Formats: sequence, C-alpha cells, structure tokens
Amino acid sequence: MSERAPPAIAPVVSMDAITKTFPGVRALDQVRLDLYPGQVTALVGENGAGKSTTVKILTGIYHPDGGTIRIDDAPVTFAGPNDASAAGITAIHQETVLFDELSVAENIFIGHAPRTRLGLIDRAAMHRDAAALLAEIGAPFGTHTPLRDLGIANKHLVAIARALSVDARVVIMDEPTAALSHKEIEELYELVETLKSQGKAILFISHKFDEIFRIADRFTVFRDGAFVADGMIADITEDALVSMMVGRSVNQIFPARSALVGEDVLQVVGYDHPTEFADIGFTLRRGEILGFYGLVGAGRSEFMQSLFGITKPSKGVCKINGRISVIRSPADAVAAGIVYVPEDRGKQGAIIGLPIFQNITLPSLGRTSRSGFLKLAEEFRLAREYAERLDLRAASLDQDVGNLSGGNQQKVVIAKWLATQPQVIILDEPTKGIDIGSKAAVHDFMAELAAQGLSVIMVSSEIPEVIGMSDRVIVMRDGRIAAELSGDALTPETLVRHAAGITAAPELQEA
Amino acid sequence: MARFIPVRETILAGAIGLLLVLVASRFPGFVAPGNLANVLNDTAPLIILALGQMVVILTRCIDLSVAANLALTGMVVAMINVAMPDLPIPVILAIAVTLGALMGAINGILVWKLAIPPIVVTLGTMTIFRGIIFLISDGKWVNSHEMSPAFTAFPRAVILGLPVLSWAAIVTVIVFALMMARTPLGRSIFAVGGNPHAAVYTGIDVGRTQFLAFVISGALAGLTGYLWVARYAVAYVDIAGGFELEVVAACVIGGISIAGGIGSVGGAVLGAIFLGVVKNALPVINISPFWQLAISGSAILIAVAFNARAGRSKGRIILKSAEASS
Amino acid sequence: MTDTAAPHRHVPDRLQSRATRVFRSWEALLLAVAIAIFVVNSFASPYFLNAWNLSDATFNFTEKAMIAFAMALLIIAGEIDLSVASIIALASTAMGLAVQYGAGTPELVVIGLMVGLLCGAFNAVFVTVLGLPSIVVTIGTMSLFRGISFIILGDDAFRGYPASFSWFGQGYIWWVFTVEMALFALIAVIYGVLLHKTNFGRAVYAIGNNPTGALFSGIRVQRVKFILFLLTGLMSGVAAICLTSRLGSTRPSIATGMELEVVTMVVLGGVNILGGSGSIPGVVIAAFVMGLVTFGLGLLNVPGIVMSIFIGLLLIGVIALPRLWTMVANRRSA
Amino acid sequence: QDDVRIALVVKALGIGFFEAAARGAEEAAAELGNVEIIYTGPTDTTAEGQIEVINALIAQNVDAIAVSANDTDALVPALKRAMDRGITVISWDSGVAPEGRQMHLNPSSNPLIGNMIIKLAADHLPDGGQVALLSATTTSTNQNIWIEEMNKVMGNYPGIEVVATVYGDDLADKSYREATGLMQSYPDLDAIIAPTSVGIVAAAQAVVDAGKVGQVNVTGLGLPSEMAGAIESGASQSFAIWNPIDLGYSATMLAYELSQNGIEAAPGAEIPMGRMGTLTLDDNNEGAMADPFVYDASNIDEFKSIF
Ligand SMILES: Nc1ncnc2c1ncn2[C@@H]1O[C@H](COP(=O)(O)OP(=O)(O)OP(=O)(O)O)[C@@H](O)[C@H]1O
Ligand SMILES: Nc1ncnc2c1ncn2[C@@H]1O[C@H](COP(=O)(O)OP(=O)(O)OP(=O)(O)O)[C@@H](O)[C@H]1O
Ligand SMILES: [Mg+2]
Ligand SMILES: [Mg+2]
Repeated sequence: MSERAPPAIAPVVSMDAITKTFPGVRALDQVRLDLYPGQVTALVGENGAGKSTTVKILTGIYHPDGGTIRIDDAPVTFAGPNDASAAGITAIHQETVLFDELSVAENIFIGHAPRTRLGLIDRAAMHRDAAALLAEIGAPFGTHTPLRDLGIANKHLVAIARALSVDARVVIMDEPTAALSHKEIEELYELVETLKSQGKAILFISHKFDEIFRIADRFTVFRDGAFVADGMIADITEDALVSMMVGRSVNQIFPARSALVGEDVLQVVGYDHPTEFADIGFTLRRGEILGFYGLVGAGRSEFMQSLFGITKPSKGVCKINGRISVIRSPADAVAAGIVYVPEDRGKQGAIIGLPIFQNITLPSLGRTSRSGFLKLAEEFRLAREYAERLDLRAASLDQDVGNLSGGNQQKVVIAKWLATQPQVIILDEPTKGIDIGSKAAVHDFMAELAAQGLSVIMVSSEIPEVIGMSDRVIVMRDGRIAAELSGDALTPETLVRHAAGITAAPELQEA
Repeated sequence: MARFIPVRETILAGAIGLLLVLVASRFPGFVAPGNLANVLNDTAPLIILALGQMVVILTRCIDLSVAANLALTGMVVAMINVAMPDLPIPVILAIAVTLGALMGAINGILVWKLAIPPIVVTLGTMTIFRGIIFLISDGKWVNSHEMSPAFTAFPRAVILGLPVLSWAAIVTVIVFALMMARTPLGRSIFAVGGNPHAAVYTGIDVGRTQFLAFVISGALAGLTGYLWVARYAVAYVDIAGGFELEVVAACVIGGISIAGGIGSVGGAVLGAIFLGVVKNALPVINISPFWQLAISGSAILIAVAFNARAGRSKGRIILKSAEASS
Repeated sequence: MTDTAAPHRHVPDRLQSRATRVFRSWEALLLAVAIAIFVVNSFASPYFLNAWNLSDATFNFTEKAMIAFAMALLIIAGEIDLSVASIIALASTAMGLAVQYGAGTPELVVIGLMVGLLCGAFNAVFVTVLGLPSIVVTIGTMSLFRGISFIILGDDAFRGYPASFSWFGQGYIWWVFTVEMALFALIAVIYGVLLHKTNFGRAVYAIGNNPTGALFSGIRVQRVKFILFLLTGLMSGVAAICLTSRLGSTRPSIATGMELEVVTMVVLGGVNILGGSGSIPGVVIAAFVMGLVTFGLGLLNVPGIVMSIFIGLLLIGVIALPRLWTMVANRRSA
Repeated sequence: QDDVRIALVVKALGIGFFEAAARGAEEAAAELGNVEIIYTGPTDTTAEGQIEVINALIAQNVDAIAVSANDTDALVPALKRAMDRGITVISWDSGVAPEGRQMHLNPSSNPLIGNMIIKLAADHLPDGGQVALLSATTTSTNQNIWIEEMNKVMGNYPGIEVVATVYGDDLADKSYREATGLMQSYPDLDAIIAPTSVGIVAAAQAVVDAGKVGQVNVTGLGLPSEMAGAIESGASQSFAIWNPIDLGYSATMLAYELSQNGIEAAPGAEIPMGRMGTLTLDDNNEGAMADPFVYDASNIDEFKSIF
C-alpha cells in the first residue's frame, strides 16, 4: 500500500475505527477516513463496500456502533442529521431525497429555512437565497417551480443546491454524476473546483475511474466494510486502485463469443408511443446479443417495457418466429416467450415479502401447478434447479428475498425468468450499480445464455460493455432509433456521436 | 403560468357556487347572507375537524377516532359543567382541548413508537373512546337544563354578526393556513407525507411529525367536542356517530390525497363547505332527505375521480414532437 | 462465471420445520386467546356451556365472517372495501323490492347475489379501471349504496318474505347446527383453499407485497383485484341473504357499521392491513374470538358498547404486545 | 334460583324516558317481592343490537322479556325463539308484530295520542296556521302510527295545514338541523310538532337559537325534566306525555302476570297491573294504559324533578 506521507495540513474531519452493523451484515468494520480542506478525496470500493453507510454516519442519519468522529480534532457525536449540518457537513446522497410536492426553494431549504422575527418562514429571503444558489450552479429553472415538474437531472441539481445551501466545510457527493448528462457533469466538475478553492473538504464517491482520476486529489479504498488503503491520487495507477478495491486483479476482458447467430426470432416493426418513442423497428436473431445504447432518458427502458406489455404502444407489430403476437400485458409477453429483467430491481424485480422459491416460480406457476392448485414440491424442485444454476447464496429457499444482498436478489429475478424458458430475454442495465467483480460474472452468464440459443437484448449505458458484449448495437436518441451499428462501425466514437446527435461535423444537429 | 392556479380548489369553489345558484333558483332565501351565515355556522364543526384530519392524512395516516374523541370530550366537559357549574368557560375550553390532544397523543404514540398502522390504531381507539363515554356517563344523557347558561351560551354568542362557533372555524382556518404555509412544522407535514424516506435524510423525524399531527387532530376534536355539546345543548354516548367518515369525505372531496403529501387548507375547507351546503340545501329545496346520503356518496366518487385525473402526472415526454404539441 | 467448475452450492428448501412455524404463528397466539376466553366464559356464566346457547351465539359472527374471508383476500392484496355493509343494505332492499312483485325464494337468492356482484363490480371499476384508491372509493360507495336504499325505501320497510326464505337465517341443518354455520364453514374452506392452495392465492400475496413487481412478473394485477372486489361483493350478497332472512324484514339502516366490525375481524385475524400477509385460519379464529367475547359479555348483560371496548383493546393489544415485548427485550439486551 | 327474572329491553340505553320506565319496573319488582329486573338494550337504536341482547337473554333463560322494539318485524324471529324456549314475551311502548309477542301494551291509545298532538298545536292557533312535523326515525313504529292517526282527525282542525314531515332520527344534532331547516323553508311556520322526546327538546333549542320564540310554538311529546327549560323560555307553550314510570311499572306487572300466574293473553282478556288497574286486550292482543297528560307552565315545576 502507498506510503502515508505526513500531510502538510490537518484533516477537517477524521473518522477512526468506525463500526456499523445491520441485522446480519457488518457494513463497516473499524474503518477510518480523513478529509482535508481544499482537497477532493475519492472513496472507492465495490458495491456494498460501505461507502454510502459511511456517508450516512457522517451526516448523522445512522449512529455508529463504535469508533470516533473528530472535527478539527475534537470528538463529536451526531444525534441526527441536523447536528451534522450544524457541524458544517452536507451531502448529496446517492438516492434523490427530495419532495415532489414542494417547490424548488422549499426543497433546498427544508429544515433550515430563514425565519422572520415571528418565527415564521421568511419566504422572500428563502426564494432570494435559493435563486442565488441556483445561479451559482447554472440551473435553468426558477425557485417557484414545483419539483415534480423537473426531470431527473434537474432534480439532481436541486439536490446539489440543497447541499450548498448549508454553509458547509465538508461537502459529500455520493455518486453525483450517475444521473447527469455529459454537459452537466462538466458543470459539476467546475463546481467542485470552486468549492475546493473555497477551502472546503470534499468527499467524492464514484465507480467511474476516469472521473476519479480527473478531479480527486486523494483516495481511500474500502473493501467489504473494511479500510484497505488511502493516499494521493498522483501516486497511484488505475490498475493498482482496482486491485486494492477487489482484492485481486480483475480480468477486464469480455468473454470471447463465437457468433453462432441463427434464424430470426423477434421482429419489431413500427412501434410508436404518443410521447415516449416513435418508429422503432429491428430484428433479433437466435443466439444473438443485441445492445441498446443511448444517453440516460433516451427512452430505451420505456420501449422495452412496452415490448413487455407494461405500457401500450399506439402502433406497432411484434412478430415472434414469424408469427404476429399481440402483447397487451406482461402475461402475454411471457406467454409469447419475451421476458424482461428490469432496471429497478427493488420495485419491479423482486417481490420482497415472498420467499425465494415463490419469487422464482411466480411466472411459471402454470407449469408447477395442476389445474390452478399449487404443488409445493414441484415449486421447490424448479426453484432449486435455477438457484443452483445461478449459484445463489441463500440460507434456504423459503427465506424472504428481502434478506438477500442486491446481487443475489438480481440472481433471483434472472432465475425467475429463465425458469419460464423464454426465447428472448431483455436485460435492462444488468450491471448498473454492480461492482467490477460481479460485472464479469454477469457478462459471462449472458454469453452463456446466448450460446445456449437464447436471444438477448441488453440495454446499457456503458460503452465498453456495449461494445464488448453485443453482436449488434442499436443507438437510441430522443425516443427514436438513431443508428444500428455492428462490425467495424461499432466504435466508441460512433456510439457517442449517434447518441448525442452529433453528425460528422462536431456540430449539434436539430433532433 | 397556468399551473400556479390551484385547479382543484377553483373547480370545487365553482361547484359550490353552481350549487348555490341552483338552490337559489328554487329558493332565493337560501343565499340570503343570514342563511349563508347559518350554513357556515352549521358546517363549522366539520370545517374544524376536516382541517385536523387533513394534517393527519397529509402525513400518510388516518384518524377514524375524531368523532369518538369529540363525543368523549363533549361528555366529560358536560359532566364537569354539571358538577361545577361555575367553572369559567376558558377553563372548560382548556380542558376540552387538552383532553382531546391527549387522546390524539395516545393514537400518535401507538403509531410512532409501536408502528401500528394508523387505521388499526384509530379503529381501536374509536370504539374504546365511545365505550368510555358509556362507562363514565352510565349511558345517561346530559340535558340542556342541567348545563349552566354560560356553558351553552358560549358557541352562540354573537360577535360582529357571527356566532362564536363560526368564529372558531374561521380562526382555525387562518391559523392552519399560516401553519401549513409558513411554519417548519407545516412544511414538515407535507414533506413527511410526500416522501418519508427523504424526510429522514433532511433531519425530519417522521414518527414525531405523525405524532404531532394526531395531537393536532385530537386537540381540534376536543375543541369541537365542547362546541358541539354546548351548541346542541345535549351530551350522550352516540353524538356525532359516524361523523368521522363525513370528515374524511370532506378531505377527499377537497382533494387531500389519501396517499399523503398532497392537499391544501383551502381544499379541506371547501370540501367541508360543499358537504355543508348539500346537507343544508336538501331540506330547503324539498328534496327528500333520503337523497342526501346518495348525493354525498356520488360527490365523493366524482371528486376523487376528478382529482386523480387532474393529479395524474403527465409523465416524462421524450419525443420532441410530442413535447412541442403538449 | 469465472469458476464454473466449482460444485453448485446446495440451498436447503426450509430451515424451520413446519411444526415450529405453526407453533410460533399469530394463529397459535390467537387460538390461545380464544381458548382463554372460552374458559373464562365458562366460569363467568352458568349459561355459557349449553349447546343451544352456543349455537345462538354464532349468529354474532357468522354473517360478518362470511364477508371477512373475502375481505381478508382483498386486504392481503393491498385494497379494502368499506362499502360491504351498504352492499348488504342495497342487496336486501332489492330483495325486498322483488318480494313486492311476488318473487319466490330462488329468485330472491339470485337477486341478492347479483346485486352483491354488481356492487362489487362497481367498486372494482373505480379501483382497477380508473386506478383510484379503494379506501376512498368505498367510502363513497358506502354512502351511495345505502343512499340508494334510502331513496327506494324512505321511511318504509319491506316485509312479507316467503316462509321458505327464512331457512337461510333461521334454519337448522342438524340439531344445533344452523344453516349459517354450515355456510360459514363451507365459505371458510373455500377461501382457505383459494388463498393457500391455488395460483390465484399466490398472486394475491404477490400483489399485496409488491404490485409493480407482480405486474412485472406477468400477473394480471388488475384482473385479480377485480375478481377480489367481485368476491367481496358476492359475499356481502350472501350475508345480505342470511341477515334479511334472519330479520325477516328490510330497512335501509340494516347492518349499519358492520364494515368496521368486518375489518376488525380481519385485522384481529392477523392480516396485515397494509397488505401482503395473513391467513384464513387466522380469520376463522378471530371470528370465534369476537363471537365469544360478545356472547360471554352479553350473558353478563354488559352493554354492547362496553364489549366494543374489549374488542378495541384486543385489536390494539394483540398487535402492540408482541412489539412492546421485542422493544423491551431489545432494550434489555442492548 | 328463586327470583323471577324479567328483562326490560329498551330501544337504547341512556334515554331519559326509558331510564324512568326502568325506575317504574323496579317499583313493580319491589312490590312483587321476588322479581329481579334486568334493564338492558343496545346503545344505539338498531334492531340488530336488540337481537343480540335478546339472544343473550334467551341464553340466560329469563322468565319474561318486555321489549320496546326498534323494528316491528326484525325482532320477530328472535322473540319467537324466546317464546319457543318458554319465555314470556310482551312488547310495550313501541310494538312488535303480533306473531312475535304475546301481547302489546300501548302507553295510551294511538287515536288519543294522534289527536292530542295536533290539538296541542291547534289550541294556540285559533286562526289556523302552518305546522310541521319533526319525527324520530323513519322506521319508528309508534311515531308513524301517531302521525297516521293525526292525519285521520285533521278535518276537525280547519285552517291548520301540515306543511312538512322531517326526521331527526332521535339524534339531537340531526333533529336540531331539521328544525332549523323547517324554519328556513317555511318562514311563516307557526308550530313544530315533535312526537318524540329527543326531537322536541332539539326543536325547542333551535327555535330559541333562531330567535323565533313566540312565533314558532314547539309541542308534541316530551319529558317534563327535559322540557322545563323550553316552557320557561316560551319556546313551548305545552306538551304531553304519559308517565313513563307508570309504563315501566305496568309492563313489569303484565309480564309477571303472564309468566307466573298463568294468565293467557287473548282478545278480551283483562289483566291486572297493580296500582294501574287492569288492562283490556283488543283483537290484536293490544291494550292502552292511560290518556296522555298535558304539561304547561302551570304544572311543569311539579313534575320536572320526577321524570
Ligand atoms: N439499512 C440497512 N439495513 C441493512 N443492511 C444495510 C442497510 N444499509 C446498508 N446495508 C448493507 O450494508 C452494506 C454496505 O452498504 P452501502 O450502501 O454502504 O454500500 P455502498 O458501498 O454505498 O455500495 P454502492 O456502491 O452499491 O452504493 C451492504 O451490504 C448493504 O446491504
Ligand atoms: N426526467 C425524468 N424524470 C423522471 N423519471 C425519469 C426521467 N428520466 C428517466 N426517468 C426514469 O428512468 C427510467 C429510464 O428511462 P427511459 O427508459 O426512458 O430511458 P433509458 O434510455 O432507458 O435510460 P436509462 O439508461 O436510465 O434506463 C424510466 O423508467 C423513468 O422512470
Ligand atoms: Mg452507495
Ligand atoms: Mg433504462
């Protein structure tokens, strides 16, 4: 590990031997973390390494089971979020923690709004201050706008403004760029620079290495809830950081695939939706992996969900094995052999509250039952088969899926769909928020499915993954197909150009 | 900026206006100021309770015990009045509000500390409170001649042309308008119902806010308990039986979302007034009182269908062409 | 799959034996409460342990329980129907109206069931087609359905039901066993099987735990909910037939307030009011608990309203006590 | 167990009128010596509530049930079962259909009451005028009969016009609101007739609150203790009632006679009822106890502390 040079300056915040346990999980085990004024510290680690838990402890949302937090070398304890913000610690959390029904200004100031002498909220002052903050971060909307009228990226800007509304010495950003577009990310970088120059200490959490190497001054690595190393970014290479993170070297190479692509399985012609997408058409062949690339919000998930029967297209035909299938509901889609592993695992994927085996057999009940009556033994048999095939880590099959880790929940969702023996499987952002180690496993598995003759549609926003895994890629922009790329045409540049609507000349074109 | 006009409230006010015009066309006396004042006075308890219920519903809870709370408080103050006729009215008021708040606090504690679903808690306390009235009164009525003249006179006393009962509602409305819009508690109530998860992150204690909402609702029920008993000059086990549903109905008609977080003081008040006008207009225009129940049921259904339609988010619009045309 | 060669991990089916689970269940707790009440009652009143009296006592809960079974499924699926008592009023009014036109017992039964189904469908359309919250919709239809009864009946009452019609609410199958008891048992078995042994029941649980997830798993969520509202309406129709037959007359105020007793029974039976969990055996025991409490106290001439204090305390107590217990236990171990 | 147990089942507990009747029953019990009175009823005026109470009484195997019914027909099956198990069943005040009881005790005769309530209003309206009725629930048996009887004799009171009939459901607030509504709908209203003790008090209160004392006279059937204030304020000139203590007393006596002394309730039978004399049953096995008695400013003070 890197040598710790005595820092020239003292840390603002220093966490030491912090431990936090949840029922069944030791999220943090004796970790330490130092934040220095005027510097950006990147906190890196795999999913579940305990990064967000650290943030929540620093902001007073969780109470540590043990260890000390010092501010300016004086130990502190936070009874709640208000204490932390009073101590000058503010955060942009991983989840958006905002209120749709309140205005932008109220979202920024809820909990610490300026008051009049009577103790009432001083609305004039609140809107004035909010407007100043929004101007500072270049937000293109007013302070009276109800939050629900904003898109995801703009909501994120509100979250940033909220973090800045506290006169903070420490600013924490937990995966702040996940929802932002390229341009907005650039603006965020500028903001980080400004904050740095104001002498604030910044904690920056991200899974994207280019980002880390671009703006961070220092790094701290956690693995499985334990401290691994820290040091200066300048002293370390990307590879070294990755191996510290996962505790082994990771093979970044995508599985080799023999393109055994067969006959047409799925044909989509002229899918239209009044507001979300238009004129989508393509063909998918047996054993093929078809990538769908696009910027966040390009309408890929919306389209996939309509292919799966969740939303109704206004027009369009879908043929399976040459025959037209009318898909009006997910039940129809499953019957037709199309299944969908959603992006939002917690809400749309697993049914928390039901045991694992019932989750797995839910769409296959028709096969495990006799004339509508359940046959438990049959269900357990089917569930066991797929649990073993996917190497599920669980105590028992009648355990609530809610008790599983995120990755294992994802396995249950995939198992549930494989058990229906589909022809086409749609994977929506299958590796989103998944760490490098598990990513490789997902990629291998996809290749295996395709090799077994399953047709795969993979929606992804990550260029290496799209290029590495897909036989062919469809790029979507603003709800339409912008391009279909394969072979030599499939390069990072072409993907980006088509996704962003840049033609040969680097000019923005009207969509 | 059409979206800043509160659409629901405007339409509801329009509906009330239309109703008044319709009634006036058959019975002009109904819209005479004096009669409208009567209608307001008659609706005052519903307005006060609807505001309390609104706060509770906004925090994703429901309080089915308000009517029982009202009846129990009313019985207690009536019995106190019988025992101590000389107790001054301010003391009576203080007792009523405190007792009501205490009952609200019981609901609130069970919801906050034991995390029992509010509908279960208040279903339980509703029957318990009613039962307690029977136990303390032995099922007997407290009649007007047993109450002291001051006790029954208070809600009727006329100030600036309106009885105190009406003023109580008006003051409650003003206090609530201020509280909901301009105090941290008011904003927290919206925040807790709108996104409880996010509320935790912003340092708002969800359970405590829900507890306070129940206390507020209880205190208002207590206040109404005294006003009700004094106005009708009688207290017995069954007063305001089933009134809790009318209160919830007023909120629903007023556009308070049962899922929490959405609603306004204006909406709750208009919802209550709508029901009050219907109730008072029917006998006047000679529609058989038997129609009243069906009419208020239909009003609830129409209002909720309408509110859902108005409140349904348009969703995201990706297609540029669709965006331009919408 | 970097190490596909590794042997597959075996995941056992269950960790706890069936007996352990049954023993630790809510139903077991509730059964203990029921037995305790039974014992207390037998000591408190000399009239309690008498077959005929116990038989009479079942009328206190059989009709409510019939609805409670359907309501249990509805609540497990995350919805609620507060209009059931009003459906009884409307169905009873329709039957009474039919009697005026000379309908016989078979026609009356059909009419009662049809009106129940129609009312259920009406609720279902608002909830599943228009996507409105069921608690609000059924507060509305609760006024509407009973309101229609009031419009039809006004200050009148329908009477003159055919003599054979009295069989449902007053008849005996054998010795002390009433027709209503038989219906109660039959319906309990049907709903128990439906909820616990069929694909439909599994779908109900899935929807209650996560409606979006259920939809994304290929379950026809709205159709299942529609059927559940129909079933609740139908059961209200059955209850209307029994109650009307038992009273021998119809007034618009019939069954007032019954919806809350039905919901209380369901919640007491261990069904989570927020949806997702609960069982029919639990509701059966809860029905007996409520019946035993009201009958036992009735024998002591305790007024109904005081009994309701017990029911209210029981409702909160059975949920609160285990939670209090764990809270205290946690505090002590911390 | 030696005591004869007689259950006095009332429409709802807590109503002053029935509390007074219960006192009368206790008086009878004391006079008879070996009688235990079970005073019971539901807490709200529903037939279902009464049925549950009756089932519990059957289970206790009481000797007699004397009931004032919330519904003429709905109680019949339950009461029939009681009679099947050998329990004497009579109804009083508000009756049960003949097949559900052995006999019925009317507080007074229905024609007398029907005439009395309109006469009370007409006596103070020599030039005629508008009157409105404020009844109890739409389903109350006796109110409906009295109104029917009143309508039969309307011809004897020329100039008196009944403009409306509304229902206060025996709820104070509803009755109050209905009374207020009447005064608004009929600005020239001269009298409100409320043949129910709850309605008459609420109506009197409404008249006082509307400032219409002297313009609108409230009359009907009420209890002196509850109406004392209304007489004093002038909202009511006079009202009538039979004595509920006598009624409870008589019902108990009749129940005792039927269950213990083997007297059969049949048309024409004459049944003794202690200090109230004897009751003669008509073809429906019904009998009337006594005439209603009129209370006004001259005698109210004497009675208001009694019931
Ligand atoms: N409220 C909670 N209850 C139970 N376990 C929790 C809770 N919050 C976090 N955990 C567990 O603690 C561990 C650390 O989670 P944390 O969210 O801190 O990870 P992370 O490093 O932020 O991951 P990611 O990169 O996916 O955001 C995980 O195993 C997680 O499942
Ligand atoms: N502006 C927005 N406001 C609200 N929700 C949004 C917005 N943008 C995206 N989402 C949510 O993100 C999900 C993905 O959006 P969509 O399918 O339209 O785009 P996508 O190209 O699949 O983007 P992604 O890569 O994020 O999946 C949608 O289900 C939607 O709920
Ligand atoms: Mg995280
Ligand atoms: Mg997507």
